[in-house]
Amino acid sequence: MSPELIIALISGAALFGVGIYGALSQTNLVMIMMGIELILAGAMVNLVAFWRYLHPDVAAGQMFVLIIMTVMAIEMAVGFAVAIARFRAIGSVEMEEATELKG
Amino acid sequence: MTAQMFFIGFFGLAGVWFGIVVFRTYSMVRSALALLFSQTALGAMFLSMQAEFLGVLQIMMMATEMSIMAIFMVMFMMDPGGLGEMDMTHQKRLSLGVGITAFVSAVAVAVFVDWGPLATTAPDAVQQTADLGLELLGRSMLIFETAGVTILTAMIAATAVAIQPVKKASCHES
Amino acid sequence: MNLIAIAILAPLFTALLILLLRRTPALLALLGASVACVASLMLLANVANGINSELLLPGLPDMPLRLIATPLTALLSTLVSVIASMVLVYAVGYMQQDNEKNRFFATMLLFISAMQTLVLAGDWILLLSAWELIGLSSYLLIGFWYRKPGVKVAATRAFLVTRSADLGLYIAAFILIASTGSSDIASSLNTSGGAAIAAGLLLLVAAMGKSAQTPLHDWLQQAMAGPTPVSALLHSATLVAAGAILLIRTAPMLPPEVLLVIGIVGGITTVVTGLIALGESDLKRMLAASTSSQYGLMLIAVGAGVPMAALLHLIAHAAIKSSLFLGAGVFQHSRESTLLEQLRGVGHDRPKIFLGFVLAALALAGIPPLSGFFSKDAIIAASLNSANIWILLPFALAGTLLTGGYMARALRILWQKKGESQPVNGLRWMGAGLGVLVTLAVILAAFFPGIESLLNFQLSETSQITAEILGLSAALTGLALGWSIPRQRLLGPLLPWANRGFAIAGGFDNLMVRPALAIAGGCEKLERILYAGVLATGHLGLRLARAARHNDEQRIDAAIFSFVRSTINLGSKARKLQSGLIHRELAISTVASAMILVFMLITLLVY
Amino acid sequence: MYPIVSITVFLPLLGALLVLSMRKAPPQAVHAIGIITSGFTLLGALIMWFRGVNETGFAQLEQIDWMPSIGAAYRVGVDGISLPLVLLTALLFFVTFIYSSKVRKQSHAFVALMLLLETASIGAFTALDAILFYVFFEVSLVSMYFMIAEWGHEDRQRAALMFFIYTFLGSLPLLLAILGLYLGSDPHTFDMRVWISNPPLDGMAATLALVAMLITFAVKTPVFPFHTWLPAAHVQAPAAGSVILAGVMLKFGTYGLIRFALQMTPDAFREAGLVILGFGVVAALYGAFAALAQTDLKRLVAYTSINHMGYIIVGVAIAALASDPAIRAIALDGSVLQMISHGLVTGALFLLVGMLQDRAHTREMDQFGGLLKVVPVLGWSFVLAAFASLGLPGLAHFPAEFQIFLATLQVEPFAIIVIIGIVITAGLYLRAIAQIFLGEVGDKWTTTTMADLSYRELLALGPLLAFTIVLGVAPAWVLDVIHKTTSALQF
Amino acid sequence: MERDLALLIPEISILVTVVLALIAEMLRMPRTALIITVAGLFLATILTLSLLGVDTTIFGGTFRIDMLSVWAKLILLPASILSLLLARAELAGSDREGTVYVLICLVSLASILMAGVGDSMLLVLGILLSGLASFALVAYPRNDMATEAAMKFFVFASVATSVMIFGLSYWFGGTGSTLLSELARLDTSPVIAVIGLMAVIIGLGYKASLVPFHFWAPDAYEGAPLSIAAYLSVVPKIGAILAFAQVVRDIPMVTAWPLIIAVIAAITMTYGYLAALVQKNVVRLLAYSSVAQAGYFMLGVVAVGASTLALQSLIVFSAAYAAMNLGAFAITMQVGRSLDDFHGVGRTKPLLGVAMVVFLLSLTGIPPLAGFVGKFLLFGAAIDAGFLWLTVVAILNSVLSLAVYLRIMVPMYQQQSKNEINEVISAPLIRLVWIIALLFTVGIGLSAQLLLAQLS
Repeated sequence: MSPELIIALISGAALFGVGIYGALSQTNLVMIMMGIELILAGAMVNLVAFWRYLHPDVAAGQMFVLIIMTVMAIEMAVGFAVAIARFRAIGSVEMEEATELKG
Repeated sequence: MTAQMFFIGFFGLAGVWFGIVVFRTYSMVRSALALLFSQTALGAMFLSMQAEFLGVLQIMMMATEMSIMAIFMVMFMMDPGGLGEMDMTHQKRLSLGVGITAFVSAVAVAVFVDWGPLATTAPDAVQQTADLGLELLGRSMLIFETAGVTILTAMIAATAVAIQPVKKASCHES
Repeated sequence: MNLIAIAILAPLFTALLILLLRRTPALLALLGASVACVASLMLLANVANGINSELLLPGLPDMPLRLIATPLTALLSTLVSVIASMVLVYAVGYMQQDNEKNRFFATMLLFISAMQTLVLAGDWILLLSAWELIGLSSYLLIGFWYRKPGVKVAATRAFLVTRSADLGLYIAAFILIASTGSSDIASSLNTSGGAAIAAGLLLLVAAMGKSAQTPLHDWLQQAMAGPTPVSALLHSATLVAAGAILLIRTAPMLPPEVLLVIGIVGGITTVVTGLIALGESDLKRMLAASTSSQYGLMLIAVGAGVPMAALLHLIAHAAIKSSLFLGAGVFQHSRESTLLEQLRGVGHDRPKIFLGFVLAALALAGIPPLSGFFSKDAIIAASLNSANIWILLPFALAGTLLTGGYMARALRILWQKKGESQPVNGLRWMGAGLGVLVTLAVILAAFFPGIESLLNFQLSETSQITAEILGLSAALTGLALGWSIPRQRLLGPLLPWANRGFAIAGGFDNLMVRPALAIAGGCEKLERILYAGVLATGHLGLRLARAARHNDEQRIDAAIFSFVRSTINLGSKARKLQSGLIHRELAISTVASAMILVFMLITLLVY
Repeated sequence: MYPIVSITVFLPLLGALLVLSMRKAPPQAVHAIGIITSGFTLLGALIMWFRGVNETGFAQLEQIDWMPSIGAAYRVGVDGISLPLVLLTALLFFVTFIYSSKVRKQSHAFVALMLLLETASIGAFTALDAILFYVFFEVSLVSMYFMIAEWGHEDRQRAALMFFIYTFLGSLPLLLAILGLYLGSDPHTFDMRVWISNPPLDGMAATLALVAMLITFAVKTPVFPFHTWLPAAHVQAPAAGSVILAGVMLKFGTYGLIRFALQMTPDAFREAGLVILGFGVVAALYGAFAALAQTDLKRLVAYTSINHMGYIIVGVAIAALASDPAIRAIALDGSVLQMISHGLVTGALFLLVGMLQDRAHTREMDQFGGLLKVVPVLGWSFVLAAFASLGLPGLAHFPAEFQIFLATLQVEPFAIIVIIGIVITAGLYLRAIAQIFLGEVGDKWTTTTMADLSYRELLALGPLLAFTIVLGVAPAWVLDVIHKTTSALQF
Repeated sequence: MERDLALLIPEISILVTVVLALIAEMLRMPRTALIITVAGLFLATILTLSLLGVDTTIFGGTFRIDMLSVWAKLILLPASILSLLLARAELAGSDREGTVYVLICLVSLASILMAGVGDSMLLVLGILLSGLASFALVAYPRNDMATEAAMKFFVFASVATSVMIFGLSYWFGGTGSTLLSELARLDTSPVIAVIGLMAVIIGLGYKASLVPFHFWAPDAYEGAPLSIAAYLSVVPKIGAILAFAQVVRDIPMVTAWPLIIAVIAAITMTYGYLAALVQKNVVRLLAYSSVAQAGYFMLGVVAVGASTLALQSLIVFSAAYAAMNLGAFAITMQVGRSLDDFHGVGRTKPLLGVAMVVFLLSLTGIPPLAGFVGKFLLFGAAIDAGFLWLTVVAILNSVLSLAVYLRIMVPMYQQQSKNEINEVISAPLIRLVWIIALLFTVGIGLSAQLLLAQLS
């Protein structure tokens, strides 16, 4: 039982934790997006590790990573778009100021 | 304690560390850069895990992506330099708790689950890429296509959202 | 065409005819009644020649309705129809002024046909139906002048008391049907044992209700609110008679215990109501009380195990009491009142009528050779021969004595002193009806042997003489006392009590009405509580609704609100979760999913 | 052999569509359509009546596949228990249409709704498929809700809501029970005939299903203490609504009690028999006493409904407890006949109350007095109906109650105390008559001229009273039909 | 490969439609775009009919063509067409109107992909794709509320998606494949299965707006144009729920997944109706009601594999739900967003009133309407699968739901009509939509067999 996998997974877990923290704690849309990026990064690390140490012959693993990269990019793009729209609307992307809809 | 293990550990640590830095600075630009480094470190980590293709791709993509982000900050955010040192966080304690719990449980899974025998050797880079290509155009073609459609959608959506509304205004609400 | 059917349907159809044509009611009524009369006489003739007929009608599944013509039933039906027709003849005159003759005669005819059904009924269901129907028609008749004060109470009271007593008949019928498996009366007469006792007592209850036996006697006096012919019919041959008839018909199955009870009830009644009659200050009410008393005597006879004696007295009493009432009716018309005070000396103005009245009175008191004498005498003889002589005989004698007493008193008051009366129109009709009935009252005794042979029954000759002596002496003493001594002296302390009708425990009111109303009140309260409880929500809604009646929406919201009063708070709580602060909501989701994960892992371990 | 049952069921629906289609038509025309349609429906019911029922099982079956893959089908048919109810329903709707032909408020909607209600009611009685039954059951609920909410009196919205929520709540357990029976039956089917011929559930499951069904039908019947919606609904409902509600919809409860509870979970029912009997007795007596305490005439009639329906419960419970089939038949005959007579008599009474209210604009009894003089026909009709309702022989209720009590005494003698009810009802009706019709004419009515019954009202009232008498004098013609089925029942 | 593509005809035709519509939009021809999209989706529906009865997988199990996915197409595409019409009615004349149609088509595409998902990657992409387009749709008016709604939606969605991806990565680790059909291997290592399942619950839970992942839904619906809200409450939701059915199908029983889903279902129903009970705004009310309805759907999901009724019930209820929910929203569009707007509508517009009542009663589950048949089957399935308690909860909730819907129904039939119906938006299309919806709501109720016959 060699530790590489474990190490990789742990770092993936760490990224995940950090990402969650960021997504929950940040008040700013863009910062939240960064947290999301980190979560996804954690997922990538996991996948690469799994691919490398468990199923090196299954290309689907790499495929998945590829997909995740796409997802990251896309999330970014749309996220920014939303941010811009929001910014145009009220001049800020602070979460705290988005309280019109509730109840 | 092989070199591989060391590199993995190192880059992993680096990635995580920069990841943490992202949320410890008051300056968005700095956060963006920190994120960039973190992602790059991960790319390096992939490389050290013999996933050449993915590693390189990661580094390239993230580099571009993060620079875009930085520019975006400068364009839109108030006080991108974080000179005001204003705190941009809330419910910190709870978030911290959640984050740590997530981390711990993930680690627990990583450690306690029996992952079975480890594969020692990975196919070499060429082989990998070939496999990946076959995968892409074979079984996963639909997925690949869907990804493409998704990107298309992202473009449409992004433009639709981001574009300045013409002031003849939509009739809804008003 | 079956005679039984005619006897019943003739009056019914004429009643309908009257309601349809709405003219010449009196004529039609007489017609119908006489047809019925003829029919029942022919029935009597048939059975006399030993031809018993029976009529089966479809009723409940496996329980056909049957009408039978046996000597007994035929005899009774004859009695009913004869008396009824005479009363109708009288009524033609009596009701001349009334402008609702149609209703009156129609109801009378309905009454008659119901009574015919009752006496001719051969199975319990039909008997029960007829039993209730005469209740109905008497209700309608007593309430005939429904606009006069007090009438509605009287009518309601009459129906209610009898109806409550009828429960006895219901249950008795159920028991008998259940025990014999058939609704045929004849076949249920040979039941015995517990069923017989239970049924017998229940029948007694029913009879007490109808025949106004103590303690259910006070409705009868109130029933005087109706027109006089009605009273005449009620008291002589129909409603009140029904009770006695029931017992006479079921006598064969009654075990000794029950007989004893019947005897005692009858005895008590005859004395109590006799005293009431003595204390009465209103002629018709007095007659009413006397009716109860006489039926008490009949019950004594039944109790003594000689139902035939009761039957004879029933027949005699029918003729006598109807003539008395009819006479009273005339007096009433001539003085516009029935109070004895007002009627003083009315006998002088209406000598013929008064003569009839006197004859009837003496007959009732039991003076030979009038019919009453023989029937009473039969009863006393029966009580002499019975096992419980020491219980029954004193009652019988007391009853006779009292009868003499109050009749004498009445006669005296009616004769003394002169007063002036106004002319009465329709007197001819009244006189006709009355005349026939009085004659009957006088000569009826002549038929008794015929009746006895018809029912092939022999009144025991033993102690005949003693009975006659006892009865006669009792009657004479009664007359003497009643004539000579005013009631205050006679009754002394009893008087006020008697005037209150010996309302045992407040009578019907306290026994039945008040408890029922109390329970009803209780239910109503419970109802409120239920509303408060089961639909507390609903009520809250109502209150909120009242608060916001001006605004329908709020009002409905209030109703809804009340419907989910408890859940709504949850609702708003749920709403609070929806803070609109995305990070908080995210946090909730994350924590929740963490909990879910834990839950899943636990189930995993359990698995 | 044309499908007369289905025709009878859906004829009113067609009428409703017709009415809705011609929005411009004047009210008179609309009402005419209503009357004619219901008239033809009545005709159909009569044809059904003359086609009669079988010795065993159901007659005049009509079946079309609906959802064969889940064993649900459109199945209708009648037996001795449902056929009289169908006839009653058709008759009641017919007279109701005649009576309410004066309604001018949104007459289109009114007639359409009534016709829909008629389809639902007849459908519920003829349905032989559980889903179909439930469908009709609920539809009737909804249409009645709108009936009350739209054409009711002062506080109608709330009353309607009460009614709807209460009965809807009540109807959900039935759904559970139906599902249970469905899953219990093998092969899965919603065919009620199958469920009846060999009950799918037993043991605990059966008991649970029974309890569920009992809740539903107890609310519907209604049985104390689930009855509280009834007075509210009745007081607020329009006369037509009350007639249908009391005359037809209450019967769903008792009909369901026999058809579902008794026939589909017989053993469980027998075990619970005493409890149900108890409920019946309490309901009957409670209803009578509560009615005695009322001052509002309509409430009074409503409560007597509870009393009469209580007798039915008693009868059914007795039928379940009875071991001797003959007695069981007697009890069931009584119960079913009681449904019919209650429909006729209470229908008539509610009509009369409605007429009275139209004239006097009040229902408080002490406000009246001596009206017999003012409106003799109305008065005498009321007297007749009232005496029928208090179970006078020769009128509709007597044979029914007689049989119920007879069976009761033989099976559970103690339960005979319900018979007290007939005295109480006698008392309260006599009091009502005395207060309203006897005595001196209340000065309030001497001044205001009060018209006696119009021809329309007579036409509406006549049939009911006539049938009341016919049924009382010669119950045989109905009882034979009922008896044919009840005597063949074995469970 | 050709076979696989042949089986993908509907999806491909939608894609083509999208492209064409996009071109039309670029040429500033919104009406054409509308026509193209409507025609295209219709064509796709027709093409799907040829797939009825096919039960296979394509691209090595990536995508499943089975009863569920085929019927998903047959239900979702017409629903999308109706939504397009609604959108037209509401947004006609606004700038870049055509994009809306394009995005709607894309969301529909994503939804039907989800409904046939056979591979976790496809799942991810499906959710993402429908999400992206949805943000744009919600943000379309780009005013304060809309952008806020979009932003919340976005944050919630992307967090949920990322977490799901992270969890799914473990499935790959466990099975060495991204195929769902391989999940059976996990019965030896249930922990991984559970983590993955959790991930799926989060990801799909947010799409199907199950409690506790529903928070975005009411805000998004309220902020978005009504037509979009109607669309989002129907098409992506049903897609996600069917995806749920596709996924849990393969999860090994060791994880006792039915239990947890049952719990979530119970919570969802109750919470949804409780929250709906206190809403003053009809849109939010309907939003919460659709949350609760998702809970009802879960009854079918729970029974997947355990009961033959499960899939049938899911499909029937999907159809029913699509019809009645769209109908209800359409009428809300015509009447107004506030409860007060509904005052006396039943009197001023009888037919509309009847229609609304039918929709609401159907949502409550009153026979003989579509909602009843659907719920009835769902209950049957749940009981069959041994979840009696869940069924009881569901039935109790129907009572609650009655209260909720009565809050709209009752004022409709009250005396005074507070304000006239706002005729601002062009009514005819909306009327057309709710009339069609009405026909389906009643039709499915009466002739459910037409569906069931195909399904059994």
